[in-house]
Amino acid sequence: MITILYFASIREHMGKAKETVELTENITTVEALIRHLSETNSAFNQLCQSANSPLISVNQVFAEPSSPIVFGDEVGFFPSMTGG
Amino acid sequence: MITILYFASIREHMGKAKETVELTENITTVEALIRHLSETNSAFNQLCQSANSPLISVNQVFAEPSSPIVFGDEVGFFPSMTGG
Amino acid sequence: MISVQTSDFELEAEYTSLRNHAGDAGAIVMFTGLVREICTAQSDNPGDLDKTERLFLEHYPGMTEKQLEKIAREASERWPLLAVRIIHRVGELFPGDQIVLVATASSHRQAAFESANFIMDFLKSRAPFWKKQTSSAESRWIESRISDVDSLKRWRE
Amino acid sequence: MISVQTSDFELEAEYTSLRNHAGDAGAIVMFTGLVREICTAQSDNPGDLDKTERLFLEHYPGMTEKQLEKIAREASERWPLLAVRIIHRVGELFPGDQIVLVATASSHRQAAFESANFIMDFLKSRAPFWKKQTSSAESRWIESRISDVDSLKRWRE
Repeated sequence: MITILYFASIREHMGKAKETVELTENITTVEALIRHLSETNSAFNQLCQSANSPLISVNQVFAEPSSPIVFGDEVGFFPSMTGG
Repeated sequence: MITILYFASIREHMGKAKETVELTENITTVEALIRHLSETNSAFNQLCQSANSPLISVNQVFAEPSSPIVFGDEVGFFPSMTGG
Repeated sequence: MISVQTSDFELEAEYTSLRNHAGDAGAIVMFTGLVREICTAQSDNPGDLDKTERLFLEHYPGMTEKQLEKIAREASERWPLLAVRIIHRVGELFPGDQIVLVATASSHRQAAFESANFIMDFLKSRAPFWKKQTSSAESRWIESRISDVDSLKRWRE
Repeated sequence: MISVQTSDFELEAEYTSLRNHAGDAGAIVMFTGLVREICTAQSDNPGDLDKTERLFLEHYPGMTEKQLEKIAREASERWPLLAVRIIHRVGELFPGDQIVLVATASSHRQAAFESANFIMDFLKSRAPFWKKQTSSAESRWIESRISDVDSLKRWRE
């Protein structure tokens, strides 16, 4: 099982801040997780088709589509940041 | 008559902070004033021969050797500045 | 050294603490970011804008602190800093409120200036903060400006 | 806006005043210069140095204020500033003491950073201040550094 967190406009779009997802044996990378979420959740699918694709973190560190995902990971999806 | 001010290391070298000088008709520029002071004051002459020639102001504005001098002017001689 | 907080901060207290911790510092730079009523960050078209009534700052607890620590560490590796302080506020803020403080102390002036500027550039687009602006007309998430992303490029060697 | 004074200054009071006068400012940069015990300004050879016991700051009353006003005016012409504050202390100072404050407020971060840096560069070598350092070994006038004069060249366009 992994934890997924959504932030800011993506949190509002998804209608939730957090969810947990069971890891099947084919979900081993961020890319595979995104494919899985797109297939099972139309709001997430919409997000991936938009011009501004979300930024991704794994265990609170910026991640790439190829980054590995393992049991217990915390994955964040968020829009581009506007601090300062 | 004009007022001459000396600052910092130049004040110490000259042994005075201030003096007044009568303007003769050939002292019409900073350059002429420097020539006059060099001829009449050996400490000033020494100063002009040193590697770090003094900076000059006329009426509290940076001046050049060619800047004019008139009755009542305030002329400053000082070393390079070290504020901040 | 790093704080993410809803509460306001006192500049003098931070300055005093920095002076006490910075040993023989010759230069302290303190940058404060304030909430603007007219916020051009949301758009480059000034005709678009209406006045900010309030700002809501969301962040990613845990990741934010890690990123701020990382930014402070990077600055300390690039410049000879004697102290670094970063405070970023979150939650609801109003025009004129302090949002962010970046303070650096160094023996040398340029190191203090450049490192504070560097940290601000990274805060703008590499730390997980998001601003939602509420005006009389609407509430909307502020989008990151291309110029903020471009500013980062200055620091790549 | 410009002060040349023997007395110390309070950062918080200056900051509050700047915030009150700067309208819808988004960015405030405050630079503070402190007296260092180990002062490399006198020489580029660290072997030469001994510890500063005190510093005496001489200036040219009248001309100093004019130059500071000019520097502040030039900064305001180059950057869209909402407020500028310069305080330079004179007289006898000790290690750790505040010497100088340069504070700028603007809508934009880069304008605040760059203008404060610009003012400091000009203060270093275009305002009639002179520092005499007293250490255990001797008293001597600090000489201007070539790097300070070079820094000025950045701002020529």
